[in-house]
Amino acid sequence: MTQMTMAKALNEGLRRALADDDRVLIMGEDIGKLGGVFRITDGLQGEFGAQRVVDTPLAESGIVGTAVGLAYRGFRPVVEIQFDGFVYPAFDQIVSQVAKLHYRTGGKVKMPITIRIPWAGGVGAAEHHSESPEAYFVHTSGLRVVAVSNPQDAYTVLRQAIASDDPVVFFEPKRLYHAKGEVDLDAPLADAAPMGLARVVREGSDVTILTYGSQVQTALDAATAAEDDGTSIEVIDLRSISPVDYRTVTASVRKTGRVVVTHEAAREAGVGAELVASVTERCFNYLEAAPVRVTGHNIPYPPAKLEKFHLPDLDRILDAVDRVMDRPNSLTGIVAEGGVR
Amino acid sequence: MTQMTMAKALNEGLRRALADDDRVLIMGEDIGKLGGVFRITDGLQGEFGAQRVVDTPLAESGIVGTAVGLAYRGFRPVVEIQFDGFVYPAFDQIVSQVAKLHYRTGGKVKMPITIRIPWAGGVGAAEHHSESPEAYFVHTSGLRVVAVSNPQDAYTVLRQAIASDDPVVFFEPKRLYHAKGEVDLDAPLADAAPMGLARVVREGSDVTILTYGSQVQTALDAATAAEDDGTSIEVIDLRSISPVDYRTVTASVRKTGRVVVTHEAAREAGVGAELVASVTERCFNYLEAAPVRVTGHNIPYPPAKLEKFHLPDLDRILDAVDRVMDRPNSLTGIVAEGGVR
Amino acid sequence: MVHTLTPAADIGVDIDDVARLLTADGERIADSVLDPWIADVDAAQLRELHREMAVLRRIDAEGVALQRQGQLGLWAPCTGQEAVQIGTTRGLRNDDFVFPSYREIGVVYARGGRPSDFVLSWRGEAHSTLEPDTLHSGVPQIIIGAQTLHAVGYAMGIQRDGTDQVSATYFGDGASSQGDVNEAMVFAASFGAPVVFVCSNNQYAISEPVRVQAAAPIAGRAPGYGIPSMRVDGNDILACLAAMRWAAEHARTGAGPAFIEAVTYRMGPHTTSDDPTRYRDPAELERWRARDPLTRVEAYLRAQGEFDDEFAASVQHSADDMAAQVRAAALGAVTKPPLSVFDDVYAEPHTGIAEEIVAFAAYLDGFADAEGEVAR
Amino acid sequence: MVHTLTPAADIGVDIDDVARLLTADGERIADSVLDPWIADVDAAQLRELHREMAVLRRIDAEGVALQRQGQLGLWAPCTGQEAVQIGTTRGLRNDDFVFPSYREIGVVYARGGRPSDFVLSWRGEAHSTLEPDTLHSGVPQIIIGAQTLHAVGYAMGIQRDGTDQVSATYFGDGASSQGDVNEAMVFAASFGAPVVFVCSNNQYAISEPVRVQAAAPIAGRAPGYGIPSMRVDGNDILACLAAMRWAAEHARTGAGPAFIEAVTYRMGPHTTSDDPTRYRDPAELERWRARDPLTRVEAYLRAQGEFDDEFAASVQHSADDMAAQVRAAALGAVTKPPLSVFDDVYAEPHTGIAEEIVAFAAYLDGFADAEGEVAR
Ligand SMILES: Cc1ncc(C[n+]2csc(CCOP(=O)(O)OP(=O)(O)O)c2C)c(N)n1
Ligand SMILES: Cc1ncc(C[n+]2csc(CCOP(=O)(O)OP(=O)(O)O)c2C)c(N)n1
Ligand SMILES: [Mg+2]
Ligand SMILES: [Mg+2]
Repeated sequence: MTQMTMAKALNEGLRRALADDDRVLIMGEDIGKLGGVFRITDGLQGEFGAQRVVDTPLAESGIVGTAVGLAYRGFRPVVEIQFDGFVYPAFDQIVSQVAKLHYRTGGKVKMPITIRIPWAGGVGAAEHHSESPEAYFVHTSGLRVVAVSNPQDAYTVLRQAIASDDPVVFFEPKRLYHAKGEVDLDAPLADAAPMGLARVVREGSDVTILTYGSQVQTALDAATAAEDDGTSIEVIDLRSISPVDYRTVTASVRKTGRVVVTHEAAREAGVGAELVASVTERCFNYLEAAPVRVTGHNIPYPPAKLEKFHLPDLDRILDAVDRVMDRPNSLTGIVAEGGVR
Repeated sequence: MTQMTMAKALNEGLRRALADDDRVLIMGEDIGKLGGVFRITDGLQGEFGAQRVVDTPLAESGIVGTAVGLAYRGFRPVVEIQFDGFVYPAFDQIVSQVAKLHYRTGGKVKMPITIRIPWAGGVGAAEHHSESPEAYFVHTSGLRVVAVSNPQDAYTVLRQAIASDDPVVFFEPKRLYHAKGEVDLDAPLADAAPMGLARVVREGSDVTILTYGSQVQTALDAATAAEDDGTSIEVIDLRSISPVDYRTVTASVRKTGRVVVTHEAAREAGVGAELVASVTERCFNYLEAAPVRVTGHNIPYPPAKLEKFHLPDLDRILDAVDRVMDRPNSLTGIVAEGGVR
Repeated sequence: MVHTLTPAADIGVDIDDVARLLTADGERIADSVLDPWIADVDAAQLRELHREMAVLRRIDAEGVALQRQGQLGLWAPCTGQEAVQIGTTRGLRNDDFVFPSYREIGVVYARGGRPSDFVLSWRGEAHSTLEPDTLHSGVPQIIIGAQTLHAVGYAMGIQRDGTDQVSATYFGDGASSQGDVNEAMVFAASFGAPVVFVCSNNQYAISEPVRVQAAAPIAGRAPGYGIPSMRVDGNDILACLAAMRWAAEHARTGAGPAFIEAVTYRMGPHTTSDDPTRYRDPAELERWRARDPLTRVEAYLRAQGEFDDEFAASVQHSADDMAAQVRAAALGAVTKPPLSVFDDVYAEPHTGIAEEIVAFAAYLDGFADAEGEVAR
Repeated sequence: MVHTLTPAADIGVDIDDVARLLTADGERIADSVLDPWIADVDAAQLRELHREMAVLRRIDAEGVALQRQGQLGLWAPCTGQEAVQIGTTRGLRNDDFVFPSYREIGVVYARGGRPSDFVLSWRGEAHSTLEPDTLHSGVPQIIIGAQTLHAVGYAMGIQRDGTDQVSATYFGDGASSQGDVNEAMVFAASFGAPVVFVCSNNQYAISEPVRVQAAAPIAGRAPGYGIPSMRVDGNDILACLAAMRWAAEHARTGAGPAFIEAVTYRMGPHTTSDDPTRYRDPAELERWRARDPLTRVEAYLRAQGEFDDEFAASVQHSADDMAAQVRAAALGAVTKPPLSVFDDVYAEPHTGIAEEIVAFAAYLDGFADAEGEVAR
């Protein structure tokens, strides 16, 4: 076990994947000499050469499209999209090609492509640098979508994603790049929990919070704070947001009967909508209250100085806990009046 | 009132918009001489000239991107995407520019762009020609998203979309292009129901079906069939899927207590997820059963010969009605066993 | 470099400003650049190229007929484009890898595609049936231009594997407007990837004439990216073969990508759903009919005494035989069972799909017939 | 047209293969193409151009300083690129419309941008503050290349309005790889739109040298699309001014789009978050320091006796004054209230946003302070 940042854990995960399988290669903007704008690929070009750690022209559709061609030839490309907001130019190649080629070819062509995306807000960044586009990919059949919340998962799940024969969109909360944690670099991958499994990161009996990525820590903080009021909160880190591990989720919800879902992305047709809908479908008779979503507003990501009013923080989660616990909360008067959530 | 197809109604809507406002122009592939592959723009170039009905190069990002520039200059571009599956190359311009520029400029630049998309399946088409991408746009703050189900709405809502100062993604179910209905071409636009309003297309008391686009007719057929069993179904044509008219929706759900949502798009993080989540949040105490979604599977659109096994048809809706009515249904044994929906 | 650069003259309809070896009348003319590349092609070889073009034309006719008879949902005819499809493919080695578009039936045929590969996807039985590993071909692409990047990526893979293969990608004049095609040229040039771009400029993107896409010759774009290019008569199979040999050799020997614009014509509609009379002058069609890729080869061979009735009959036989096989493949198609829609969404087990299969199977079970038989 | 086209020679670091009027040492040299376009520029005008470059450099320094002091979240320095930014903008009319990228601070400045326009967005107070209608400028674009299409669309609007304005778009060498930029050239050429493309080739896209993007001169791409282009010394304000006058006139008179590649250098880091020592040779920086766009104008004017200490002091004063205003704009910024995040998501009333505002306002009300005051 070594103490390291998530950035370092990702770097080690890539190094290991490159070392273990010579069909793995990494492509992206500025990932070579510079080691990526977040230094996730630091040192890898020096170690593995420019043929395997490839600085590409500045064109995301080109990056993903050439990765498709490399996959056709049996490579396992790991693509870095420099920031969340720059994945959209590659959307067509991802949705129409990466996600569908295995299906379109009747399984004759595999697309073991990992698309790494430094992700989401909370770091005071400029426009287009704090997007949470995960729902677009979750809605796209043929992709797997994961989000990591700690260095150990960053290391392990990244390696699992690269080893998967399916395309995986891999979200890295940039807010946590410098957060440290213990990482076991030597544990055999075969022993690790499968990529699709959720993890109960805190047990509790009153409310289940479903979340992923950097919101896991916020949810844990909320759970700690709620303890003071005597509210016992179970926090589930979904890890895989497509597919979702509903075995773990429903077990928890059947126990608590109350659900809060939180993510940074806009609420409308977000991952939270799917979680609430699925939980309601699967656990209706166990629910004591309507599941509540605590999410970014339905607005474009606001300017950095205002992002704190957009991000679902500890207080907003606690307010949601009050809602599912049928305690007085911010909407108490309002819900009664009309249709407002 | 005139009897006409939806294709003709759309054509008349465009003609009227071009005639009423000389800042309106239409752009797309093959929309000029050919009149569009579906003939929606038939005759318009002859009538209004090639400056206002513009055959563009074959590049969707280019079409939407130049529409943004035209909007900067005060035009109201109406863009035709030839088929649903070809909107993805324009995704970046839509999500990062069309949806956000009004916000990014603090309201100083308006984006009154209408993006028309011939949409969805059921017509035996080739790959990429039967996509239902609406959830991507619903999840994108800054856009309005509408879907029409009949010639009158096609005519009226299209004109409203073009007249709106906000960008509107306008879905046209290609399966209904040749379906006929009464259209009043002369009713003043000001008298029409606002674009955002849902419509109860059939009243009922036992179950509410929420839907849009071509599924409206399927839902109506299901409602008729269910009548024989003595089940009274209310069908709501949402018309606007972002924002959704929750006043109309909740009024219905509070009455029936049972909800079925249906659309062709894949279920996972689709519009149905949002509808189920919102309805559950807003009407939890009125719900007699978990809302059920009847959607396309979570798969890429299948080959034409198999599409009937993908599309949510009358039988699948009736099965869902059985589920929300707590009657024996296809999942009866299975739900008991484990986590499966 | 001269610091002020001006475009080449407008091509518009200047379809004769091309490299050519066989005129429309079947006269063999000299071209110092192209000649060396086909020096070995004798009459016997040329006859076989003619046969392949004739078979392809027959496949195309059969496809149209099958569509008219309701056996296929759609067909995208390639008649008129036989020379570029067969000629360029024959300029490649079998282990080179091609990335065609939907219209390159001739490329798939020349790679060894089975009759079913031509029709089952248009019939809607499967998205694609061909065997990429056997044919060394990607799936024919419908998303305009997307495959060009795949070809570049594949070529980058060849570089990494250190083999002397090349990849080749086919796309249309309309496709040349897509950002992906231009990104493909950027990547190819940047990495010096062994890829050949073949733009089949058939004068139309559905209804739009090429001048909507290009104010200058499409072949003129490549050099701006650092890619040498050639503009050839796409109805001249010798020129197409020579151009591909030049381009493939360029790529194969490590000199990087090359680009071919083949000037040709789509004699039929865009697809069987299209009505070209809405946008095309019949006189134009007639002008192009006079430039037919097959007749000029026949005329040339006849003049050499290398094309007799016996050979004509043999070609006819090959075409008839193929047509029968294509028809049989279409008529004999067996639609897959309902649950097959879930096949191959993922390569590895997937809990979501597993659940869906359980649920949909249970649903289908509700439709048991009188004997209790269930189709799923 | 010759049917076989070969690329122009590799540019790599051939930064001297450009059109130029003022050498790095301040010597005025002749260029028959460019000379006529700046025949009217006298010493007085050149002095003002120098002043603007000096002020811009000072804005840039102030931006960096404010970022270092924690007043701005980020800054994208433009030092080294003053000549292309000021020179080309001054080659436009005020009613022409520009579409800059994030690094074109000088374009916004030359269009009359306010001090707050330079800093408030980098401070994170607003996505953009500038007044498009007053400045005739789009918002500085961060999505690489996207603005080039906006400029083409705007130019299509100009055509429809029948005015003699032009639009101009700025983008980098890295941006030249994006599909959007190439689609922009396709559309511009197809419609003959009055738009000028200005590629500021500052040798780097963050850490990647231009050869990753381009195996041939970027200016060489445009002619392939039918667009005339020019490659100029981007550190020579006279050449930049002349090139834009040529290009704008070309566009204004209905001859269609034009393209300028300005060869320059980003003297600073990509942004204040970047560490160029990881990828850039200090010697390269020194070589470019010798090509400074300001010193050469000063040297030229001094040699003419047109630059004295009094003028230097006056420039210094202008720069100091601007720096003070920029600083004041940053320090005086007032962050908007929480509920402002909902402003302008839509132009028209929206039931969803209306509900969100009610809910979030109620939520914020829960945080009333001791006096019952609520910030929202
Ligand atoms: C991204 C995308 N946009 C639009 C279409 C619809 N479409 C199919 S074929 C076609 C024209 C293609 O023209 P060209 O590239 O010249 O090829 P050709 O059909 O002439 O062989 C269009 C617009 C598509 N398939 N994909
Ligand atoms: C679509 C997109 N991809 C990636 C980025 C990240 N990024 C910002 S600036 C930059 C380099 C741009 O280089 P260039 O076009 O040469 O402009 P310069 O910064 O040199 O002025 C990159 C990769 C982005 N902003 N947008
Ligand atoms: Mg074509
Ligand atoms: Mg640059």
